[in-house]
Amino acid sequence: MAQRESTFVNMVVVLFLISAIAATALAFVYQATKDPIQKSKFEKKKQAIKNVVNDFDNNPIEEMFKIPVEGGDSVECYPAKKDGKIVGYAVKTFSKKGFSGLITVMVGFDPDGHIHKTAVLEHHETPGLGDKMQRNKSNFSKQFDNMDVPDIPDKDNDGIIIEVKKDNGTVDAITAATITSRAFCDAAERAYNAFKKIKK
Amino acid sequence: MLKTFPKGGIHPPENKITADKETVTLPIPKKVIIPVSQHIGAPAKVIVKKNDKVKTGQMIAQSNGFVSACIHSSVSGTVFKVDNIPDAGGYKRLAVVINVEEDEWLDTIDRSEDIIKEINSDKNEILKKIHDAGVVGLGGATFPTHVKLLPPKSMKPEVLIINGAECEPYLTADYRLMLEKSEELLIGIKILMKALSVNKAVIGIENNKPDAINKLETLSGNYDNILIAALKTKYPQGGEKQLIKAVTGKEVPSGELPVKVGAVVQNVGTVFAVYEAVQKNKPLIDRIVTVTGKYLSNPGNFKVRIGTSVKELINTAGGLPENTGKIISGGPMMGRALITDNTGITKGTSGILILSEQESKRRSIKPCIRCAKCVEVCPMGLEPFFLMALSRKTLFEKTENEGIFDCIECGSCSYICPSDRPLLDFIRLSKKEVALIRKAKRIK
Amino acid sequence: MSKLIVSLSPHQFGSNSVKKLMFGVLIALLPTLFVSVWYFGLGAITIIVTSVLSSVFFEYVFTRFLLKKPSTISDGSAILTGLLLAFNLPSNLPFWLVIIGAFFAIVVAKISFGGIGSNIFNPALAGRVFLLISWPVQMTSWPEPSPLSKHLLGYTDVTTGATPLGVLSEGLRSGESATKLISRVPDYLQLFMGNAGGSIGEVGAAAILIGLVYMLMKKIISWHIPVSILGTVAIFTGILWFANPDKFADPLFHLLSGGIMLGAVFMATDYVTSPMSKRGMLIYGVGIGLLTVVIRVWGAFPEGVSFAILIMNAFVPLINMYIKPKRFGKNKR
Amino acid sequence: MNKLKIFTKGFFSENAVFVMLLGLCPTLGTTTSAINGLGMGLATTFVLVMSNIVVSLVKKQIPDKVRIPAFIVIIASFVTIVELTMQAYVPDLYDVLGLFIPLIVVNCLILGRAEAFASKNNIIDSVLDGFGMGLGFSMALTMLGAVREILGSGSVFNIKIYEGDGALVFVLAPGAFIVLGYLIALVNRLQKRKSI
Amino acid sequence: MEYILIIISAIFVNNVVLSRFLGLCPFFGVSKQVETAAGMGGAVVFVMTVATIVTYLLQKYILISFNIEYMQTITFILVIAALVQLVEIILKKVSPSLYQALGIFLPLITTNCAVLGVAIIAVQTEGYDLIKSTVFAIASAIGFALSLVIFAGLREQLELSDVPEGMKGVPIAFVTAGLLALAFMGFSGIA
Repeated sequence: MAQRESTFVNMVVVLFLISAIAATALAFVYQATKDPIQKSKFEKKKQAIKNVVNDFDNNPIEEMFKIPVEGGDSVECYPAKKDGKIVGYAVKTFSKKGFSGLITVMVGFDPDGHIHKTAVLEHHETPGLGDKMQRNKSNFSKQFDNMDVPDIPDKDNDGIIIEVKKDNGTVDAITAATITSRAFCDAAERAYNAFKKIKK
Repeated sequence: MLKTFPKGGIHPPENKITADKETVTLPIPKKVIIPVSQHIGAPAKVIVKKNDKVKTGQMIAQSNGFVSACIHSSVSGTVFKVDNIPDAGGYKRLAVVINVEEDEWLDTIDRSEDIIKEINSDKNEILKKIHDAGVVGLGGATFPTHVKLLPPKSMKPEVLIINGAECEPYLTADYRLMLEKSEELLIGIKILMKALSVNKAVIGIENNKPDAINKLETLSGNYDNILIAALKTKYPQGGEKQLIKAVTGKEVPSGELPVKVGAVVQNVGTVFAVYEAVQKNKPLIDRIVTVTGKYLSNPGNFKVRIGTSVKELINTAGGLPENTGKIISGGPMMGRALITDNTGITKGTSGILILSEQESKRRSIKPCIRCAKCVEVCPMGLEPFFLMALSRKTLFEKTENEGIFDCIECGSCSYICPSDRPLLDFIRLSKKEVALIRKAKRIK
Repeated sequence: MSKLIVSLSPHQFGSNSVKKLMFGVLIALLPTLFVSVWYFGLGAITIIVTSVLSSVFFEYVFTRFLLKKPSTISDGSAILTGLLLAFNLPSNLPFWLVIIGAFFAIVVAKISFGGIGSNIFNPALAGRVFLLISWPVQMTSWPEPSPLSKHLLGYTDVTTGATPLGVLSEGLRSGESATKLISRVPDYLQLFMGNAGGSIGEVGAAAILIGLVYMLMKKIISWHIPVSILGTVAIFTGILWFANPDKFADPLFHLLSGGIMLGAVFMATDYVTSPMSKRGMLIYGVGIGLLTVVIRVWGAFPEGVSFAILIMNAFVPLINMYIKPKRFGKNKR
Repeated sequence: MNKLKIFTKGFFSENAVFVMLLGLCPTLGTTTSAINGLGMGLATTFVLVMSNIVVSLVKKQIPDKVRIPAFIVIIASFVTIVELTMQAYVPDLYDVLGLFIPLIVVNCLILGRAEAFASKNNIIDSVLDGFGMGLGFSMALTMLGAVREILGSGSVFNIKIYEGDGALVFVLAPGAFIVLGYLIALVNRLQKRKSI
Repeated sequence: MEYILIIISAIFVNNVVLSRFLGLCPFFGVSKQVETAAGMGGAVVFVMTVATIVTYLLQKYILISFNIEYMQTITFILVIAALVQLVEIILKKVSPSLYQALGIFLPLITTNCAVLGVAIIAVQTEGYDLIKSTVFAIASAIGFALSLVIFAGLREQLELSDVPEGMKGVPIAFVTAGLLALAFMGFSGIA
């Protein structure tokens, strides 16, 4: 079979056919992967919540509600329940005080106000410095595990409880990354303030 | 503040060993070799043949074209041969060899020591006499003087600048001349001013020659419109364009003649030759040559007949030292290394410099560290390191835009380079290549 | 008569050599060396010795066996790179990091390009920035300085402090006023003498200025680069300070703190990586000054001199291409 | 050319990255670790093989003048398929590779092979070519990723090799350029030695 | 202020070439001379801006409204390819001089992943609106042009120096790019 001539009709027909086939094929693949994609996104979020609160059996993502915080923003709050009983809250909080851009953190609370665990969701901090707030990179975030927030004294009476030691708080800052440490505390504090509102 | 050119320049050790040595007249040699091309331009046409008898001062080759100069016999005797003889650089060139017999001068030449102040010749006569006497620039460039005195009609000379800078280390010929022949110089200047119809002349002298400045300053009181400018000692102060800039503050545009800014420059040696040509009818048959070098036993300034062999001159100065490495015709910065001492003094020989082997050795070339010292010292505002880099990678065309033809080859860049890179060598190479490329283009 | 040597003019050469120039710079660095040892003691000595020795070693090995060229260590440029690298490091840096830094400086930033004269970026600074990005924690913990008389050849105090610029940068981010912050760092006389935290060679403006005067006198460098850098920093920070003294520190603070002095006098003036023409040098200097202030005031790094110089190093070929020296006989347009 | 040579030339003598310098953006952008490099390499290989197959099958049907747009549509379709599939089944890798997955479409390697090889050869050779080139590309990416991971984080394929942090630079942009530069120099050297 | 941040970020902090690894083929391919680099830079500024505007509109008014976002890759690349052709034809007719200057670079731009990359970043990753997308595209392209011209200057200088045999050409170009990227890291944190 010889090469098809480059006549106008041929070109249009061929291109159209190829595009049509491609579009059909893609539509098919899209349909086939739609549910798995949804599911994997959902699982990811659920995993993030699971990482920071006690074991639950409900679907916190469906029960998510928003809590307004200072500055006109709001944070997302995911209640975790087991057998219909609240076993904790995961608060998706943030801080704008980071070195470069927004830091998003998931903070899990036990019903009594203890922080259960924390997990950094997104950040753009300096590699090797600020990114040490991630759990797998240093022990910094482990300080927040089981932190008894209501019992922390506010030494300098500035109304802020979760602070680094430099600011009269209790948290050891990451070496050479005080700013990121402060931002992390800021995010946790924001989550705690939101949590207090839930409790009311 | 002393006048000088504003950009670039270096200050090498002056080494003016012979500054205090009065000029000594060298005995007449037994044989002279007189090349017919001792000037820039067309070689002169030989008008004598073998076995002809010639007198001292007799013309033996005639100017052959507008830019050319006449050649005269510097001795009396018999023409031994007219032949191609290797010159100082080793190239064979046409020369007249004369065996000396007696010292019989042409009667037209006034050989007395009397100073003739009165200028009787008019402008045209002056020009003709200069032409007939074969006067060329004695600073080293050897450009025929009468041509320089006839600038293109569109440009009008305004000032005559006399180059007494003698910025090359070691050389003292001009200095001695200024001290010993001050009066003649001033008359020569007057003659040139008349020839050029300018009413201002400035003698530029570097301030490492205070006696010369003082003497000329005192004497110039008797002459109108001749000024002395003391210049800062800086090489290449004697470069034509640099001197004009230093004295007048004007810059000769790239690729133009100095007369574009109204300046005509003549070397002091030339001025003296003009004096002799016009007032004494004496053609250019001798000149003052500094024979110098740190290891020479009797360095000095000598009045030498053109054509005398370098060997004879060196012998008078104490003979060639054991450790001789280089014999240089001219100064250490722009002079040419001779391949043999068996060659004649020409009109352009301002000095013979003997360097020891130690001094002659070039140090090994190290990588360019881009210190920019060559850019700093280049009096023409070029970037020698860049020209060399381009030329090393054979990107010759590019050097044209970088102003390679503005280079006056003063050697300041090679002198200053801490990595001992032969910058000027590569610039010369590129100049040659670009000239070839230009020529090829023209042929197309 | 032995054979005459024939070569093209010139026949006489200056007494300058690369070696002389490099050792000239080394001499100019002596006061700074003294200050750094005075305040940082044995730590400084360890770093300097490690850095110089490993730089020379890498230079020798890689030129001889990889480039297969004759060794260039005798010209002193590797010693200089090593010393300048050391001056840009904190005095308690582990010695193996110093060796890695020297490796990067000499092998990656210099020998890979062809050795002395061919490199594009300042090797010492490339090494320093490489270390800073790679090991930010170790590179930003600064031991407190204490005069030699106090620590008597012991290692410097383990307590680490912040550099004046670090204090400023961090404080401003948490909303404190510049005036208040400056009162917390050593006063200007202390900064001038070198009694402040920082890299071992960047403290002590006085010693660096002595070196500058020496190099200017010996005509090793010209004034253009240091003056244009320092001038630009002074003017730019002056304007900012004038506009809002609460948010910006005053020019004198900026000039005396951090590595600006060391950078302007010894790093930016590196022959190989700076422009060739005087006007080019001025543009280069102004660029470094502006970038330094921009990075210091708005960037993530409290100190920006190293980056500013490296960035302007990259502009040098363009500067050389378009900013030519004024040619004789070419009219100004 | 025999089949073996068609298959193996992409490994070394015509390696896309080290020799032909094709597909540099994903090469540098995704090789922060060996596993990421491998992932990107395999994704590219898939697209390369599939587009080679399709192009080789339909080559006679496509008029010359619309060759390039047609190829682009074919390639883009497979890229989208890879994109959706990865999103569904390996979401973590998808997140890491991010922007560079849709950018496979402008990887000159793929269009280059379609144009230079598949449109001129039969299907079996085209598959072999695609596989060879793709594996060579994957190999290069894995190698680069491994070196960067070792130097930058002290591990390879997430297995710790030495204690402590590596030189972070190698995980970041500057390190990518520098490591690739030296790898290319090394490959050049080896190749030269081989040819002598 | 927001726009200034976008501009600074796109030119210096997240430079397309030195930090995002986009457009590397032309970055290494067309950087041997400053003049051609500047020409390429100009062409990219032009195409990238137009491409981002067109793809933005396409995404917003067609792909999203018809819920066929999965067609993004395929439509974007076709739009860019068509656009480059169109620009070439128009330039040829309207401004032959500009065509002369940019003409040879235009076909190369189709496979410049920076164009597609920036379009995707603008409409998807960052989710900018039309004006921000345009500003972002122009700034990114300027960032590309800037790094390209600097790099070309560096390579021209390297041509004149004695790079060791093994490092000559591509390897030293990469190392240089790496050091340049290292220097540009100084801008981090500005925006």
